[in-house]
Formats: sequence, C-alpha cells, structure tokens
Amino acid sequence: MNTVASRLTLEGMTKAYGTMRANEDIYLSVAPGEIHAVLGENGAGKSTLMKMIYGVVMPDAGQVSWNGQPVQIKSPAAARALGIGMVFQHFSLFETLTVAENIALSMDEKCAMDALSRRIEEVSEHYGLPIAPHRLVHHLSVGERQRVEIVRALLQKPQLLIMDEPTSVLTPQAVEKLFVTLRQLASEGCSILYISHKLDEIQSLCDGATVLRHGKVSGECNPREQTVESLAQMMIGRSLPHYEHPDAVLGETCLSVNHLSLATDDPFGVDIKDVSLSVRAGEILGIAGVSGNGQAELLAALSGERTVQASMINISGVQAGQLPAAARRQLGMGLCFVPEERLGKGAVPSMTLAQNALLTAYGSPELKLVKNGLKQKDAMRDFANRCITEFNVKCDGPDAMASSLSGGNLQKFIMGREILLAPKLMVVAQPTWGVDVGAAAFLRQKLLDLAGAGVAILLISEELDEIFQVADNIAVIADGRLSPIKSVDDTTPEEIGVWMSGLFTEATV
Amino acid sequence: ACGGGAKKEEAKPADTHPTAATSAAKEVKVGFVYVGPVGDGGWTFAHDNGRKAMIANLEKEGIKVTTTQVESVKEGADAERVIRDLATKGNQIIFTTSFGYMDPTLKVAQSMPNVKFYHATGYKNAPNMGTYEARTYEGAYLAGVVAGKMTKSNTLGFVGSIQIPEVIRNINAFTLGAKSVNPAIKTKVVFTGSWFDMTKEKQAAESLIGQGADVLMQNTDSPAVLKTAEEKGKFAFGWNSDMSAYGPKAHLGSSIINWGDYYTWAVKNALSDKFDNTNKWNGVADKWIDLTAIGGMVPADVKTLVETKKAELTKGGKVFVGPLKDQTGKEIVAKDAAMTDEELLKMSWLVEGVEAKLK
Amino acid sequence: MDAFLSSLIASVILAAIPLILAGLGELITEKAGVLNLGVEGMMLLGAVATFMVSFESGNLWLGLLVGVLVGAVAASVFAFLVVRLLTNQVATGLALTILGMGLSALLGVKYVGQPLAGFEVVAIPLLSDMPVVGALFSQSLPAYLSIVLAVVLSLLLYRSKLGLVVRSVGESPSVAHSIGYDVVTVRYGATIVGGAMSGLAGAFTVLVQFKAWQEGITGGVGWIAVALVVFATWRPSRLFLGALLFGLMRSLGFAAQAASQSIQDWLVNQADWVKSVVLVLTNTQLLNALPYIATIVVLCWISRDWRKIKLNAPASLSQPFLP
Amino acid sequence: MRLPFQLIPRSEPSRRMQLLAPVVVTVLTLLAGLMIFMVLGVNAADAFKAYFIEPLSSLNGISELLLKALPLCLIGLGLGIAYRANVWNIGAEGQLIIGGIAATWVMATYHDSITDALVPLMLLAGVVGGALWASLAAWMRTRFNANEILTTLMLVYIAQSLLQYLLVGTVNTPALLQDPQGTGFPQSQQFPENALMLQMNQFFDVFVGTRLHVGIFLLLIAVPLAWLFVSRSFTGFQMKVAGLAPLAANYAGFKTNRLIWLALLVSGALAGLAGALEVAGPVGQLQDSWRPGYGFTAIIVAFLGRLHPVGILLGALLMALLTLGGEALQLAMSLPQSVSGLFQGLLLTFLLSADVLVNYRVVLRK
Ligand SMILES: Nc1ncnc2c1ncn2[C@@H]1O[C@H](COP(=O)(O)OP(=O)(O)OP(=O)(O)O)[C@@H](O)[C@H]1O
Ligand SMILES: Nc1ncnc2c1ncn2[C@@H]1O[C@H](COP(=O)(O)OP(=O)(O)OP(=O)(O)O)[C@@H](O)[C@H]1O
Ligand SMILES: [Mg+2]
Ligand SMILES: [Mg+2]
Repeated sequence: MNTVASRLTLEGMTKAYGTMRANEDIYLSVAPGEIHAVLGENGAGKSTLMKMIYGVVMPDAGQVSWNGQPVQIKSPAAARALGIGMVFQHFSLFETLTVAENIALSMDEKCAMDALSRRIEEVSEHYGLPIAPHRLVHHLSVGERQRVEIVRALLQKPQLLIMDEPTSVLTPQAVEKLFVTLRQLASEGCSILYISHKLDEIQSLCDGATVLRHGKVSGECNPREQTVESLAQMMIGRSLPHYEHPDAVLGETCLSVNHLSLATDDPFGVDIKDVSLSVRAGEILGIAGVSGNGQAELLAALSGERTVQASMINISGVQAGQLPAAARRQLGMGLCFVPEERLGKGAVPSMTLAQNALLTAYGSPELKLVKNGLKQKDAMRDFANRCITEFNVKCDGPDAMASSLSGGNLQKFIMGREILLAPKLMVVAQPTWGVDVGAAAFLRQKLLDLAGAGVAILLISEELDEIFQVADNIAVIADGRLSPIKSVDDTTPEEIGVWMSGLFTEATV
Repeated sequence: ACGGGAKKEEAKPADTHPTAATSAAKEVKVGFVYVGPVGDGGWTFAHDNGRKAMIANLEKEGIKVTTTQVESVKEGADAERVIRDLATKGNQIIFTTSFGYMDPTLKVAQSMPNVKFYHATGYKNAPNMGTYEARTYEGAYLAGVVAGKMTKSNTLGFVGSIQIPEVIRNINAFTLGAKSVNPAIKTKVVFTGSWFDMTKEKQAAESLIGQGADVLMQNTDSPAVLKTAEEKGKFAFGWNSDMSAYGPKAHLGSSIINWGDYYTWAVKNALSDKFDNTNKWNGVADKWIDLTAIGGMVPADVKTLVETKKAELTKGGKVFVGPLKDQTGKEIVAKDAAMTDEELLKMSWLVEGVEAKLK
Repeated sequence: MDAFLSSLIASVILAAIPLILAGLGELITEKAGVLNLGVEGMMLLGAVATFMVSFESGNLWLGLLVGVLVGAVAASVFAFLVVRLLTNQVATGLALTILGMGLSALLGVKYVGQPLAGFEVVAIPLLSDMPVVGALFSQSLPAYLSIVLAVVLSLLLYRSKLGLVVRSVGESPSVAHSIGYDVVTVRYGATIVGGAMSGLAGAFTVLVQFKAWQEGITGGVGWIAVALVVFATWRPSRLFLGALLFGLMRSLGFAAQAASQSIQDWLVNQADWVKSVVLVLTNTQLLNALPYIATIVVLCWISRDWRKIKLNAPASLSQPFLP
Repeated sequence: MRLPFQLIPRSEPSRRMQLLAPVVVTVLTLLAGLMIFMVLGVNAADAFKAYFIEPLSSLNGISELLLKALPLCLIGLGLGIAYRANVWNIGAEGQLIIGGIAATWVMATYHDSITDALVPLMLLAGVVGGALWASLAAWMRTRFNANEILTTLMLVYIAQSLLQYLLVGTVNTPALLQDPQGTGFPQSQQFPENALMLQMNQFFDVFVGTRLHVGIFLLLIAVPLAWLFVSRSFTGFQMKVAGLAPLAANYAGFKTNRLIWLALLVSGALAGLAGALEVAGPVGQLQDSWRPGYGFTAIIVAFLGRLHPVGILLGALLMALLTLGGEALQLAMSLPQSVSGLFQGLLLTFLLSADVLVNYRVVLRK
C-alpha cells in the first residue's frame, strides 16, 4: 500500500455515464510537492477523474486517500476543506461579477468583501499574478481570467492543486510565467495534478505522469525519460500521423478583406479594427490568436451573419460586404463556413443529420434539396449519407439526432457537409477543438487536400501547432487587430506567441 | 375563465314539452340569464332579488315557480346558446337581463314561438318577446337631491361606465336633482369603460375625490365607489341594490330597482292568453325605483325633501323638464317643455353643470 | 391643488405597492435564471386565499400570512415542474396563470362582493401632516411593511453572499454547480420567494386596495410586473421607479377625465393644433388604454439597446439546467 | 433535495412515450376531476356525464362543439406555427378583436354595394386586420427587441379600448361602426343577410335548428395546409431551426427577423380570420362587450396539440368540449363556470409534466 508520504492516492476509481465508462478502475498517486501529469486523448476520462477528486462528480466505486487517510469527498466545499483547489478546463467564472465576487463565491468561510480584496492582492502579488479585485470579469483578458482562477485556488492555501488544461488558451510567454508560479508552489510543498495535451510542456514541467486511454490507466512514467513519440504511443496506441502537403499552384485571389472595421454586438466582445487580408485559391491562411480577441466578430463579418460596407469584403471579385449569409453561399461565390460552436450553431442538436444536412445545403443547385418550397426528404437523406460515408462519421445513420453524436464525429459531419458543397472559399474556425488526435489528423489532412484541389482556405485556430502544420501563411489576431501576414516558413512559434499578446505593428497595406 | 354559477331551486322532474298552457299553470319553469355574478352586489344582485320576490309572490297565489339561472354569460355567441339551452330544457319563460342579449334573445324567440321572452334594457320586441327597463334616472335624481344638500365643496363626482344614453341620462338627472336644491353645484365625471371593474372604479373615485368631489354617485355595478368614499371620509350612494353594508359611514342612500313586482306581473302576463309584449319602462311611480336606506347623517329636512320629490314623481312629475341647457349654455329644452321618452332614449348631451367630456 | 396632488400621490402609492412586491419577487426569481410567467395566477391565488381566511376568521393578519403561503406553494409547484422536471418555462408559467385564474374564481364564488373591513390607515404623526407628501405617511401597516420588505430584499440580493449566490446561479448554473452550489435548491428558493411575494401582492390587493374579492381582481397587475422587470433591466431601484410611473399612468388617465373642465377652459386660448392633440389625448377610451400604451412604449425604449439588456439580463434566463 | 428518481436526457424523443403521454394526462385529469367533484360535493358520475357526454349527445350539441372548435383551432394553428419558431404570441385575443372590427367595417361600408362577395371580403379584412395588429408586435420585436410576450398582451388591452372607441362614439362625432338605428348603444348594426356566413342548415337538412356555418370547411383547408407548412415546407423548417437554435439559423443565413415577422403575421392573420368568422357567424354583430376569450384558450390548444396541426385540431375539439361541458355543469348541477377554467389549467399542467417522459428517461435511484 501507499506510504504516508503520498498526498493523494486513488484506487479503483470508476465512473460511468449511462453505458459510457468514463473511468474504470483507475489508480493514481501524487507525492507532496510533486507535479504530476495526467495524459490522454480526448474523452480518455481525465476531466472526469479530476472532478471526482474535487467532489463535483460522485464516483461509482473507488477509494480516495488524502495524506494517508481514506476520505469521501462529497462536494467541492469538502474538497476545499481538505486543501484541494482546482482550476477548471473551461473557465468557471461569472462574467458579470467582479473578481472579488467570483472569488467570494468559492470561499467557504465568511469574509468581508474589503478584507477579501486585500487578501486577493496579497496572494496575487506573492505569486506574481497581478489582478485587480474590483474589476468585472468580462473586462479581463483570457490570461487574466486564468490568473483569477489560479488565485482563487491559491487563496485556499491548497496542498493539492488540480489544473485541467490550463495552457490551452495561453500564449507561449504566459505559459512560461505560469510554469514559474507552479514550480514555486511545488517548492512550497503543494502537489499539482497537471493535465495537458502539449507533450513538450509536460516534459519540461512534470515529475511523473499517468496516461489514460479509454478510461483506463494505460501506463505510468517519468515524462522526462520519454520522447514525445513514446508518450503519444502510450496515449493513442499508435504514433502521430504525418501530413501530406499536396503541391498546390496558387490561383487568383478568392477572398480579400479591405480595412474591415466592425463594432461588436456582444457586450463581452471585441471590436474589429482595420483588418486587411487576402487568400488565394489553393492557399491556407492561418489566423492564430487567443480566443475572444475578435475571432467571433471577424467570422461573423466573413460569413455574412453581420454585414459591413460592401467594399470591405470581396469574394471572388464580387463586393460582398453587404450581402447576407445566404447570398454569399450562393451566387457562385461558393463560400462555405465551419463555425466554432458545433452544437447549436453548426448543427441543431435536436434535429436529425438529414435535417442538419439541409441547414446549409438548401441552396445547392446540384443537390436540389428544396423543390417548390418543399423539403425533399430522400435527397436530404442521400446527401447526409454521403457526408457520413465519405468522412467516416460514426453514427446510426442519417436519422440520428445531431446531439447523439460525439463531438469529433459531429465535427466530421459538419466539415463533410461543407466540403461536399464544393466550396471555392472555405472559412474554418477551430476545426479540431476538443477533437481527438486521430480525428484531428484526419480533418487536417482533408483541409490540406482541399487546398491542393485549389480551394482558398482561411483557418482560424487557437492551436498554434495546427496552424504550423497545415497553413501556408500565418497572421495573428489580438484585440481586434491583425498582425502582418508571414509565411510559416519565415516565422517561429515564439514570434507568433509574442504577437498573440498584441505586441506587433500592423502591416500597412 | 368566467366565474359565477347556476343555482336551481327545488329541482323538479323535467317538463319536456314547453308550453305556456294555462291549464297547467300551477307549475311554471322560468330561466334567467345574468351578465355578472349574483354576488356583484349591484345589477345582477338586484335581478336576483327580483327573482326571489317573484317566486314568493306567486307562491302566495298558488303558482309554483322553478327557476334556473345562469350567471356570467358572455355577451356574444355564448348567449344565444345558453338562451336556447334554457328554452329547450323546458323553461317556459326566459328573462335575459343585459342589453347585449338583445339580438340573441330575438333570434331564439323567433325560432321558439311557444316560449315567452323578456329582455331588459333593449328596444326590440317580438310577438313572444317583451322588453322592460327601469327609469333609473329617477333614482339618480333623488340621490342628486340628497347630494346637493350634503356637499360642502359643491363638487359632486360621478363614475360612469360607458357613454351611452342610459348613463348620460343618469348623470344629467343626478346633476339636475342636486341643482334643484343647490344651483351652485357642478358634477365631475369619469368613465371607466366597463360595467364591472373594481380596480378602475376605485381609481376613478379616487381621482374624483382628488379633484374636490365630496359626494359620489356611480353608474357601474360594483360597490367600489362607495367603499372608496368610506375610506376617504366622503359620501356616496348605492346603486341598483341596497349597498349600505359596504360603507356604513359614507352611505347616503341607495337608488334601488325593485324587479320583483315586474317579474311577478311578467310571469302572469306570459301565462295569460293575451301576451303583452310592449316595453315596460317604469320608475318611482310604480315603485320600481326607490331611494332607500337613507343614512342617519342625512338631516330630517332633507329626508322630507326627498319624500316630497318622490311624491311629485309619483303624481306624474318629470325630471327632464325645461328650461334645460347643455354644457355650453345652449338651451336644448324650452321652458316647461318635458322631454318625451323617445328623446330620453336617445339623450346624448350633458346638462349645464356637468363637467365632463364626451368621447 | 394640494389636495389633488396628495390624493394623486396616495393613489399612485397604493397602485404601485402590489407592482413592487410582485415585480421584485419576479426579479429575484429571474435573477436565479427562472422565468415565471405565472405571477398573475399566483397573485390571484394569494388574493383569494387571503380573502377567504380573513373573511372567515376575521383576522386580517392570518389572511395575509395564508396568502403569502399560498403564493409560495403555487410557486413551488411551478418550481418542481420547471426546475425538477425541466418543463418549458414559458408554457408552464402560462399554465400556472390559467390554473390560478380558474381556481381562484372557483374558490371565490361565494365571496364576490362580500364586504371586508380591511386594514386601516395608520398615519405617522408629524410626517403625515406635511402638505402634499403627507400622503406618503398615512398608509396601512402592510403598506409600510411591504416597502421595508422590498428594500430589505433588494439589499439582500445585491449586498449579501446569499444574493450573490442567487445571481451567480442565474448567470451560469453550470459554473455555479462546478464550484459547489446546489443550483436546483437555489432556483427552488428564489422561485418560492418570488411566489410568496406575489401572494403578498395579492393579499395586499384584497386587504388594502379593494377590501373586497372579485374574479380576476388583480386586473393584469401580474403581467405588468413581469414587464416591469425588463423595464428595470433587472435592478430593484429602477423597478421601484417603474412601479411608481405605472401607478401614475393609471391614475393620470382618470385624473385627466375628472379635470376635463379645467383642461377645456385652458384649451380655449390655445392654438388649433394644441386643441386637436389634447382632444385626442384626452379621449376616454385612449385614456383607458394609456397604461398599456405607456408600458409598450417604455418597453421598446428600454429594449432597443440590445447590449444593455444582455448585460443585465440573467444569462441563463429560462434555460433548463440538468445537474 | 434529492428525489427518488433521476432524469437522463434521451438522444431522441421517445415515440412510445409520445403516444403514452396523452393517456397518462387523461387519466391524471380525470382523477383530478374526480377529486374536484368530490370536494364540491356533487355526484362525480353525474358530473362527468354532464361534463363530457351531455354536450355530445345531440346533433345540436355537436354543431355547437364544432362552432366553438373552429376559432380555437384556427387560432391554435397560427400559434403553433409561431411557438415552433420561439415567437411567443400570447395576444391572439387582441388580433381576433381587430379581425372582428375589420370585418364589421367592411360590412358597414359595403353591405349596400356588394352582395355576393361581401362575406369573403369581410373574412379577408379579418385576416388583414389580425395580421396588422400582430405586425405591431413584430415591428417592436425586430426593431426594438421588445419582448413579444408582453407587447402582444398589452395590445389585447389596447384592442379592447379601440373596440369601445369605435362603437361608443359620441354625440358630436358618431362612432365609426355604431348602429345608425342603435340610439347610441355600443354596438354595430345587425349584420344583414348578405354579410352573414352561409348556414349549414341551408344545405343539409340534418343541421336544421343548429348554428353551424360553412366556415367549418375552412378547417379542411387550414389543417392540411398548416401541416404541409410545418412539416414539409422549407420555410417551416427555417422557422423550426430559428426556434430551436437561433444561432444555427443565423449561421445558415436564414433571415430570422423575417421569420419572426412571418410567425406573427401568420398567427395574427388566423386569429383575425377567427374574429371575422365569429362576428359574421354566430354573433352577427359587433358589441363593445365582445370578449370571446378564444385567443387565450387557443394558447392551451396549441400546447395540447404539441404544436402539431393534427394535434391542435384534436386539442381544439377537447377545449370546446370542456367549455360546453362547463356550461352543461352549470345548468345541470349548479356548478360554477370556473370549474372548466380549472380543468383547462390542470390539463395543460399535466401535459407539460408528461413531456418529461418523452424527453428524458426517468431512472429510479438505488
Ligand atoms: N456529464 C457527462 N455526461 C455524459 N457523458 C460525459 C459527461 N462528462 C463526460 N462524459 C463523457 O465521459 C468521457 C470522458 O470525458 P472527460 O471529460 O473526462 O474526458 P477528458 O479526458 O477530460 O477529455 P478532454 O481532453 O476532451 O478534456 C467522454 O466520452 C465524455 O463524453
Ligand atoms: N430602494 C432601495 N433602498 C435601498 N437600497 C436599494 C434600493 N434600491 C436598490 N438598492 C441597492 O442599491 C444598489 C444599487 O441599485 P441598482 O443596481 O438598482 O442601481 P444602480 O446600479 O445605481 O443603477 P444606475 O447605475 O442605473 O443608477 C444595489 O445594491 C441595490 O441593492
Ligand atoms: Mg477534459
Ligand atoms: Mg480538451
């Protein structure tokens, strides 16, 4: 059995969601002051395991030991009382409340607002994470929000800090700063459970690692002694795929954006300021940047969900700024668009795949899904079937509800739908967000093939790796401004990282 | 959903052959259609009292009456169905007690010649359909007399429902009554737009009091105006029924309608061989209208004055006798000329002293 | 003029209090993310229960208490449906209103038009003797209590940890859940408080405003209260203001009628266009529709700034949450 | 507050439960009815008979039922379409009133000059009037974001005032629609023969003595059309998407504002049509006290029918039965009319609760 030296030991942790076994008989042990990584592909069960430790999710079976004592953690308050803090994968902050109010909500002891504000300032200074307690969260940048989450956890003086993918939204520089803080914490004796998909980070930060696959432990190791290849092997059971870049001849300009400015209509959004870019047939232009920096507004302007001055957007030689979304899809412009949110935007959750196929394909003159104003059920099913077979969508057929598909499969369906509409210009946002490594590779290859076939592609992604893997040219969007566009060969992730924090001067066109 | 309910007195085996045969006249079934709940304390309450009095009166004469009454019947498509239902369920005589039932009653009357119908406040008759209305303005006039004597601010308030001749008549009569004893008074009027809405009636009364009125009258169906006056320490009257219970301190008197005598006559008329379908429009002279339950705060000389006026009306005196001027001071009725019933039924102008705007 | 003003003030306050109570209750409910369109129904149930108990027992306070409880019970049924069974909030709210109208009419049949003493005015010495504003200080005890209660609840909502929790649940139930709050319980609680406030508003209507029972006695106040919450962009202080404004609109229509002579006297020397405008504006039917027209106009005015609504509205309003 | 059961969302609504739910609802409503009748102290068997059987026991009863179901169904169809698009028009009553006014206006203006086409023209006017009234709400929603639940409701009150304004009139300026012979009473003239719906009894002898008019045939057109629109047409699909996932509708390039307009116009038009049918049918006259309440009852009808046209037809028949039954209860058992309001509310509540079974699996906790 484990020694008293262990801070946290998990044995036989099991959790099922319906028939889905998210965690099965998981063993894990963390020593005081250890930074321990939990690895695994999407859906491997990492977050579920962490939520059980933090008392958000109740295990079906298994034993948790805390500092050698068996415990039952029934609620987050109980976890906090033991000394467990957690920074969630998806921010758990309330946008319309202040920093101090957000933090007060997870303080279990009574504490006057003023005193709390002072403590927040103290702690944030001590760890080099400056935040102002009275600010409203929706005014904060993503990095600052993360700081709030960390400070909130630190205020509890935790003995164990759980961090679920904390760096997926940070610039490389911010990641460095975070690591300094984490190392300082560890040196003070705090254990850290650290989840990330970024294997190089794990190698530089972590002392130990547990790898999960399909809800089970598939291996334990010291990541410093492993290569990226071997870690990936443990995670997905095979080595990472390589991408084929078909040779493409760049054609004429399919999309040009000229001095686009657009005020946001979202109270938490960002205004677009004087953005110019162009994409040629066969080119993939990647736009990097931390989300919430104007991507949503840029996408809305490109897709036609919001209209702008006619001259600001030019698609295949037509001034399209004033055209609504439907018109941009038709009119021979062939704009296809994959939005960031799959459920609720890219697809209607409570409709079948056949109906979701109609969602954007209604205007296609070849498919003829609508005749005389009536839906053509058979044609809709046929088209949905094509998307399913050509893009390996795992589902119960065209009559399955969109909501019954897993995220990756739904994403494949949506990408398939848009690609099969034979676009000339494709705008893709976060195509592999939350998609497992295998599926992500498949989708990225599809994009490369599409560019090879002469389609102009604008790729907006938070994942720098992804952009460097597939894009020809890269630019960064920060606070609604666009950086100069560079060829991926002429730049480095470090330079892009600097740009992501807004440190660039705009190109003059 | 609409409230109210039907009450049936002493259920009797259904008579499936509705006839007005006098031979079987010892037992008769009568239907009533009410526009509001019996408990409105006003219009419908007065009809229901009349119904009860009629049953008692006829009992004494050896005629057994069974009544079915349906409350809160909407004026519209539902009314005709309810009236027809009552007729087919064996009621030989049917009283419909709101103006809006006029045409539905007529339609059913035309298709069921064996049943006798009486419609209140309307103007359409048929061989088997008579009409009746009370000269409520005479009650308003008597109340005006009291009001003219009791007001200190010389400002009276009147809460009207809608601007139809009947209501205008009552406003004018109330004002004329007051002016007959106190030429300096004026009457302010607020229309609520409905017959029964306590919220609006209360707020209307508050507005009138706020503008100096210290004696209120209303031509709406609820006691809300009286209650408001009670709260604010002002005076007011009951309308249609005795409302003294709703505001003992404020209640100067109630202008009531006694339908009982009429209903008694009407049932007997229907049972007789010669059906009299002419309009019955009676007032103080026939004791259909009275100002009763005059409050203790009203001085004896005023009470005497009221009795004198009543006696005048009983002797054939008229309320609307010239000279009458309208709001602008233009003479409408010449000196000593009395308005005819026809003119009264179409009255659409306000007498001098009324401060109100029509439309 | 003084008498006119102070009577106007008194009548505005009286009309505003039920709006404030029901509106604040709805505001609290909505702040927790629950849209309860059953306010009118809950008010009617509270009103009829209050009247029945007060009338039968002769104890007004007992009636008031029962009215509050009945409102709370009706709301807890609603909460069970929408929070537990996750039914459509709009439809369920409508159902609650229909149910409340039917049930209250049925229960109240016997009591229509029955006289009830109701609460007496308790004038605060000195303060109530002031000219014009004195009317503010000659109210019934429940009126004073309602105002105190409304202020306390507003402060609780915005100044206490409990209020913070309620607001956070309405903002993002999933986040509140993940940091350990029981969203279901909080939503239950806020909905029940809202129902109790509606019940109290109903009780106030029958015990203080009308001292009588009549079918549908609340006359749409519940709906206006729902509108007021939007009008107030979910802030208590603006809700108070809105309720007073609406009460003024109601009283103003009648006041204008009662003052028609003075208005006409004044009009004599005015330009023709002024005359025609005023003639249209003081049309009786139009004056009757005034409060509703005003509500619509104000609603449009407030809502036209989409971002402001979005910033203030509870983000999860009317969205079901399954823990 | 733990319950002995737990809800797990289904990946798709259960067909079996969709069929089972109405049965559950009926049983629950009957049980509740039993309790109500017991509390009211009447013989439950007699009450049920009066309530549910009596209205259907004669041809006249059935024709009255159809006559009442007609406006309920028409309005319900429109509301069903709007609610699918998440457009909450709850002011159909106001649109109905305006429809009645418009029809009456056409009657008053043209009854001397037009003979044959007068009724169709009146119905058309009703459609236009209802749609116009609803378009106010559409305009306020699309232009100012004003919540249509509240605007449509306020517009009901305003429509009622307008009705009064048009009928009461005054001395100086006679009201627009007032009966010239009506001596100032707040009502229009009786509709002349050429302005009334043709009666069924003019064609079929069995209907002699009943009030059913040929307007009932409109349902034969309206229900299939509504079904076609809702489940086959692309526009119906767009509306459904806009209702289920507004972001997806934007993304797909559907003009959501246009869909909101359409939803309100269609529901307003149908309510206006119902109003015109009512004044040209059983009422035959416009009165200031005309408050049929169909616009509100139709909300329940729409939900009862699960927003599906065929369901709405059945729901309208059921609600008509409940109302007529309430009247029969009044006549036969002296029970107040509000009993039927209570029944309607209970029915809707049970129905909504039963939807849980359709959308979730209910699992007992161990
Ligand atoms: N509340 C839930 N209900 C049903 N299934 C769930 C729920 N939460 C997670 N799952 C499923 O459990 C599995 C494990 O999910 P989990 O979030 O733990 O994965 P993960 O390893 O954190 O993945 P990722 O890298 O995407 O964060 C997934 O298949 C997921 O779909
Ligand atoms: N009548 C009141 N009495 C006491 N405190 C109140 C009252 N109304 C509101 N408050 C409190 O005062 C604070 C401010 O109220 P609120 O947010 O409604 O207004 P605001 O933010 O000042 O609005 P604005 O900026 O538009 O003036 C809140 O904390 C609220 O709880
Ligand atoms: Mg995870
Ligand atoms: Mg992830």
